[in-house]
Amino acid sequence: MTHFSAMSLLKNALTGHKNWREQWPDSQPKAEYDVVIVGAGGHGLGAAYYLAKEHGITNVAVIDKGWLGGGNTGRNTTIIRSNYLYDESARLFDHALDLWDNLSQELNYNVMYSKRGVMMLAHNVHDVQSFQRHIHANRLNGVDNRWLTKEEAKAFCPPLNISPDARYPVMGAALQMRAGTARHDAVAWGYARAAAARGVDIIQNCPVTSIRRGPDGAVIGVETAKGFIRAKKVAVSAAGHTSVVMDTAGVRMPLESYPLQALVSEPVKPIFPCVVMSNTVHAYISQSDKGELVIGSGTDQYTSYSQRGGLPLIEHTVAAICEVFPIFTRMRMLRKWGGIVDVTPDRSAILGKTPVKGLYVNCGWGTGGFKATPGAAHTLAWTVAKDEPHPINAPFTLERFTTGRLIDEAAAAAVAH
Amino acid sequence: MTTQKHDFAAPVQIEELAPAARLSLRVRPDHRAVLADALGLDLPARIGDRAASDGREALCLGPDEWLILAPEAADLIAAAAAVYPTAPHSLTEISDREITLHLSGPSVLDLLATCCPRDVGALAVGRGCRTVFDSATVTLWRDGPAVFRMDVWRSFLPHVRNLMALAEAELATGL
Amino acid sequence: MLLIHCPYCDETLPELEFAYAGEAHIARPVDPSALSDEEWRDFLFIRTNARGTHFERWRHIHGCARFFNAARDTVTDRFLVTYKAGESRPDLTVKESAE
Amino acid sequence: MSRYRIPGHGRVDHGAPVSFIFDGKTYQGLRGDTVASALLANGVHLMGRSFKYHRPRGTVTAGSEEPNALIGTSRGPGRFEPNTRATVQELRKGLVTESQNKWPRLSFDIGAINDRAYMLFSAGFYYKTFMWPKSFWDKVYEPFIRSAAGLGKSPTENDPDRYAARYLHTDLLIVGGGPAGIASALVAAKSGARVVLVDENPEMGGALLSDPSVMIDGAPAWEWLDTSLTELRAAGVRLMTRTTAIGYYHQNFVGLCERLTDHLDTPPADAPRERMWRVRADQVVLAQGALEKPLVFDGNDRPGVMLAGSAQTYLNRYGVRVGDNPAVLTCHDSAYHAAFDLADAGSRIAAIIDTRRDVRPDLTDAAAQRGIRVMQGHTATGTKGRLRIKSVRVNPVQDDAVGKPVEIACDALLMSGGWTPSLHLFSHTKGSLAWDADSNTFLPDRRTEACQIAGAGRGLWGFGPVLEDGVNAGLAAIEALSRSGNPRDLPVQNDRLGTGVSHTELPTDLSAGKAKAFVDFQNDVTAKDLRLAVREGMRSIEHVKRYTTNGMATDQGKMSNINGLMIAADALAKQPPQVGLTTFRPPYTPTSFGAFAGYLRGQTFQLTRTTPIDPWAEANGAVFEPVAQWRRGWYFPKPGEDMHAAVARECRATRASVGIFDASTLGKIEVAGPDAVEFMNRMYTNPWTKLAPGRCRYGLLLGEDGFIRDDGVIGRLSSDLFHVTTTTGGAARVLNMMEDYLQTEWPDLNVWLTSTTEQWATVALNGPNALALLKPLVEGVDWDDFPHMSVAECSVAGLPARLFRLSFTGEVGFEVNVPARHGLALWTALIEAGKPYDICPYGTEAMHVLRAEKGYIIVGQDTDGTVTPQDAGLDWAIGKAKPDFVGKRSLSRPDIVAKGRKQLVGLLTEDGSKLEEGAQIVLDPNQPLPMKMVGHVTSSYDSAALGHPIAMAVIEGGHDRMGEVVHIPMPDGVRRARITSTVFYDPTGERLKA
Repeated sequence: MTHFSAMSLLKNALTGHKNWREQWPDSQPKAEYDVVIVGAGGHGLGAAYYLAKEHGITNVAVIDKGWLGGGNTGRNTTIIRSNYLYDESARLFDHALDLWDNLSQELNYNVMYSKRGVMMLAHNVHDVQSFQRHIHANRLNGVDNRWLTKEEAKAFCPPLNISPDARYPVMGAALQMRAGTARHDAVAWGYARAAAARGVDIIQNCPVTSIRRGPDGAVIGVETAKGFIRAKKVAVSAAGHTSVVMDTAGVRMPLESYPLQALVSEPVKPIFPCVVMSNTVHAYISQSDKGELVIGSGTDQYTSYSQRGGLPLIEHTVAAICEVFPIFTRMRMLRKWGGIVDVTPDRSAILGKTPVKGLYVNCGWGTGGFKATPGAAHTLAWTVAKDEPHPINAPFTLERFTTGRLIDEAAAAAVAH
Repeated sequence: MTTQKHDFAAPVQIEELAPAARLSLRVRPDHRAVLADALGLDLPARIGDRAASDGREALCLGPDEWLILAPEAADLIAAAAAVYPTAPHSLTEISDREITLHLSGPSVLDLLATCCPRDVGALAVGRGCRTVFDSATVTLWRDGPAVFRMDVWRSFLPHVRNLMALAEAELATGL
Repeated sequence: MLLIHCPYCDETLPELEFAYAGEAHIARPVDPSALSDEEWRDFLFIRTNARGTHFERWRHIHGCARFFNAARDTVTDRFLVTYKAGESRPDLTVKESAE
Repeated sequence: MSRYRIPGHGRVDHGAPVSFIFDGKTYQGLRGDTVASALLANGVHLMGRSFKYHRPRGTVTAGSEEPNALIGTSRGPGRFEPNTRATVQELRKGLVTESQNKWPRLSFDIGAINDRAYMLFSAGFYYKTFMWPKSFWDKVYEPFIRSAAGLGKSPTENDPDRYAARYLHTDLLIVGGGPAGIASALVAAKSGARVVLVDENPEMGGALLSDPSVMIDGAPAWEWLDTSLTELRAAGVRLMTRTTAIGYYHQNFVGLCERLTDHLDTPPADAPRERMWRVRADQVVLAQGALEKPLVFDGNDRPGVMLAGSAQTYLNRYGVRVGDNPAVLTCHDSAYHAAFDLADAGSRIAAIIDTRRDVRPDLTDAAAQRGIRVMQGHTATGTKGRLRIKSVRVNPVQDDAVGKPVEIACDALLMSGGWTPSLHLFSHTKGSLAWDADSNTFLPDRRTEACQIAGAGRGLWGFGPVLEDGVNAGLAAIEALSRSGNPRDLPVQNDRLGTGVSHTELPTDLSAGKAKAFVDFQNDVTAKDLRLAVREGMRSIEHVKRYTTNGMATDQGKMSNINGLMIAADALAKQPPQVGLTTFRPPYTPTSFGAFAGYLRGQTFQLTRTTPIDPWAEANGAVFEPVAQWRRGWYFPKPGEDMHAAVARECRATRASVGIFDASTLGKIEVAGPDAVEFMNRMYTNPWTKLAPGRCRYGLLLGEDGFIRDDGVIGRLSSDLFHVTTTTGGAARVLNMMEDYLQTEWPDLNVWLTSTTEQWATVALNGPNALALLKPLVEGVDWDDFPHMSVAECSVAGLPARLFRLSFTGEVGFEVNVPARHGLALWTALIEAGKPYDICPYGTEAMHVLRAEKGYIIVGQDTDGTVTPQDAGLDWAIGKAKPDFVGKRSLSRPDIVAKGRKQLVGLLTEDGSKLEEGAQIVLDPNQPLPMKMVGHVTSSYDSAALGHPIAMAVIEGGHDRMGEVVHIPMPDGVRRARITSTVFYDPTGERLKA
């Protein structure tokens, strides 16, 4: 693996960039692996990387039906934060945040993790109560998150409209300063390159058609478009398609897949210094390094795998942005796209073991999967390697839907992830 | 009730009508005839169809739901109560739940097309429907090619009127 | 925006008049107390989440207000058929839409 | 007269000069000009700077696909927009424009040093560096990258303009008003179908506007165009210009953005700037034509280098010659016609450089007649000129061997790399494309929607074939509408048919590594960037695109996608379809946020519901708070009072005498029918069978998961009739939930639900004097049989009423429901009658305090969707004998019956200080972070009645910890609080019995 640095860039520049090598090979499947990971998004590639790096398990394949990073990893609005209410969530997302902090250096790939601060707007008394509850809980969990008056919020994000006459006046905001954004593609590519360098096979354009189990019920491998691949362990990390894959192993999941849309504006010079989320009006916005305003929408009402989504939702999302940031009505939408998000009944992830021996799952992130990428990948690798829960992912079991021990952030705070 | 002055130059005229008795009738189809007799009013079976007789009007809104307008409610309620034992039903007065707008003028379909996603033009004269105007559920009665009544839940009315005011101004510009 | 045929109004109308109401044909158990925790979980939470033909419920919330059933292809979002609440799952072997 | 304008030529109005400003300088143009055509008429080619290298750029195209000529446009305060395409913006009086992404000025831009160091800024360079030292990313590197990027400046003022929206239902929507679209419309209109024809340009005609030389149906092109449009208007076809089909959604739902005022000198007041049309069409014809491809060679981005077809457009449509001696570089016949038209208009064509050895003799002859030198089998290997092209470097190519170069002087270079069918909308539908090896283009294949594709969009070339195809598409569409139509013959004379070949980079004798051969002009993506991406392992076009940003500029890849694909495929030694095509995504061209927002702005952004009593509250100085969709009176401050003082006074007055409260927002549902009681037993946790008519009961509603969803007092008016009240926010949700169970689980029940929330206005009276105040106003109530928790139909203040005796304050209380139209009358009557008792209107905040003093919960504040009845201390509300009710089964799940669940309790601080709502509770305040939290404060108020603050909280095992002390660590120190009952005031309920 060529080490990336300003030096290597300069050196290659002088030789016309002819000597760069491929960042990961286009592998063909071997007959057998210790671990097969289904889904080559940030989560799956990351898990492979940590299996190799921290557990010495390098006979690993990451298999994807399309191109790596082509799913939600490359389709989300790249918001990263950890100011969640419940201890379980706060620990998981804060663990991810710690990993984000060094990810560029760790992977020798600049994922452009930008600690611009994520500000969540309170528009009514209920929001204020709920955010205060978050802030207090975060403080005692050692997670940074503080209350801003509406004037402080305006100072932090000048385009913000704090007029009391607004339909949803801003009453204040919760700010997590450590939070921010990262370059989504770079996360997938960085993990892919680092994993491949440690011997992991990345097999693209190879749909997994089913998971096969042996007579004792344990996993023995996966059927794919390129034939059967034997595996001692299989970890499914296929986002919106997880329930389809798990079904082939006879595991029915508490998941539903919904279309989620996002859009960007034409690029402009720096105008928007942070990330702002308003769950009351459903507006999520930041500005990319390229200058585009990156705007997230809510999910459409019906389940779907079409990656399309409808116009009315986009109209409401853009209207919400214009309501909170009226200076943007003359900005133009450049591009709108859709992803498929898998949602659990309590809107928290399922991360770890399954009833099937040798089968592991990482799913149910809803609209909040990107921010968890390193944390989910890191703890999943642990669980796969040791066949036991990591203290941080232990609460995120399938069993909780039987026992009733849900981790319902949304119900608890009406806060979308 | 504020009633807007007629302006026959305007592309649309919007008036609030004075309140009349309005009732929601819910009854199983097999008891429909009994109630029709009791109320002295035909109850059409097809959703969207209307019937009228001596000042009373009925609009079928659902398989077991009729909206009934009348000069006053009391004797309708009494008449229905009389057949309740044989034809159980629910007849609820909702005279004050909605306020009715009278919409007319050459551009009335354009006005409705600003916020009604369904093809209102396809609603035949003499029929009606429950639909949505922006985010407000409304009941539309088409009384003529360019004449509608719209029942709007009381608290939604200011929002509906605000939107209609924007549309009126826009239509007046001819753009 | 989808176009949805309401089996009660017998009209094909814009999605904005309707509200999605989750997977269809998940009947509430007659005697929930007789169910094991696992069976109750399945009723509460386990969903088919079909990729392809999905049986689901909609409500004509801004219309006749009826709940009804639909079979929709979740890959194309196209409705294959809609039918009244209480009617049993139609046979779609002919209609089954390929991806 | 502008030097490059040809008097009388084109479709502009030569009698109507329009002046405008570009970068501070005033220019003259004509009515009908775009900013680009007017600047070109003045000899100005330099219009912008590129994204990364800040290279000087001129206009490449004459349409909405323009990647380079992006300008800021403005019309007074609040009316500035960046990144406007100069090729689209029509001139209007007083239009002020400016170039972008340059400093200090367009002709001398410091940022252009990036261009010198371009070897460093190779594809994906930023992934490889800026990592050390770590802290520099946020502080130094990222700010640098950001300020360098971004093209234009964002608006900074609120936009005074309006935006509109309209639904449109039609039989046939035709997208594209060129020959194919018009031909479709002509045949479809005859069938009587409702037809809508849209085009993004200010006038219909498409390619006909750029190429008037053909004869159609015996008439000159423009004459045929006029008569055809007249015919369409007469047939009732809706012709929409300046209207872009931005997106093609499910089931022929198409979004159109109509630009209404940006071209007007002075728009009418109230006129919306843009309107979003939401079209539902039974059939759609896509006739979007084709886009010309640039050629990829060193220096192909120099101002003056533009597409040949665009030069032809500037000439024929705007009467503008783009140069005095342009050279032409092509691999397609079409460019010859551009050359001929310009030559005939007085330009001296420096040369036609054709990469092909063999060219149709009729073309070379026609060139010879005009004295134009044709260099067949030649390539271009470079251009010169700092801010405008001065010469092009041309070499012969013999079997891939590039020969000696010659310099050819020119002041413009017109290039044509062939044509690409415009299939953006088609791919929005996920319709599949098939690669056509002969034409080296993708053509439409499998359709997913009810649509036809016509004309150049199907790879056809020449007006004859395109018109015929348009006719056929129109016929196919009306047939699909089960209407009948007749074919129409539209013969074309002197048609300009043509073919061509296609290239990756043009062959060159210079080191490819040094060449700046641009593929994506705006994003400065060169051919070698694409090859580098492939070398680094990017094998799918999606990866290549994302790694290089090719096709991600504001032209959405219209100029660059196909060239990028061809080069990537070449680098991978694959066929283009194996490498794939990046999906086109809506909108077709960048579309203003305002157009999407439409009417949903300001006060019409989302509805605000108000009660019949709201006008009184407004007039009496209420401060309001938004609750769900409603606005409610929060408190009623007297002059000089702050919130705290007002709320304390309202609470005191209510407990001392009587308070009045607008409760109209409470949800109300009439549950009627013989099975009403059975239905209530199944829905609510409580038992209802024994509730006598005329009595009320507190009802608790769970979700099937066992958690509290809603609550409210429910009155039984008769054996078959219940008056259910819900929370303000829960009204719609509860009714929907009830209908769901009734319609789909228990259709056998004879019971019906009707929302009466807005039928009734509800006024609450509470306080020791409430009864005394009310009694004289009430008729039809037997007071001897009207205890607490009773309901009666009666009259109050002469109004028909439903009177509830209940209390949410612990005082004697009533809720008077009257028909909504009388709500205000009732309120004022009670205020009047209450004067002797110093009646005090109170708002939602006082209501919260008063109920908290009694330990009554607010669903959504003291519960949060994870709280069971036991957790909330509401076991008493559960009908233990009932076999089942919604949510019952979930209450016996392992974790729900487990010890240590968070339970609702009261809290009193030891130092008498007020706790913060949301404050977290711990048992050991001295533990390190992260602390083990056992609960949080759900409600906290200063209690005027008790003289000290009170709080409610959920605490693990709280019900077994009565009297224990817990700790609340706050930033400024730890509070100690003792766990108490939630009932702080009048625990025995004496006051209710009054």
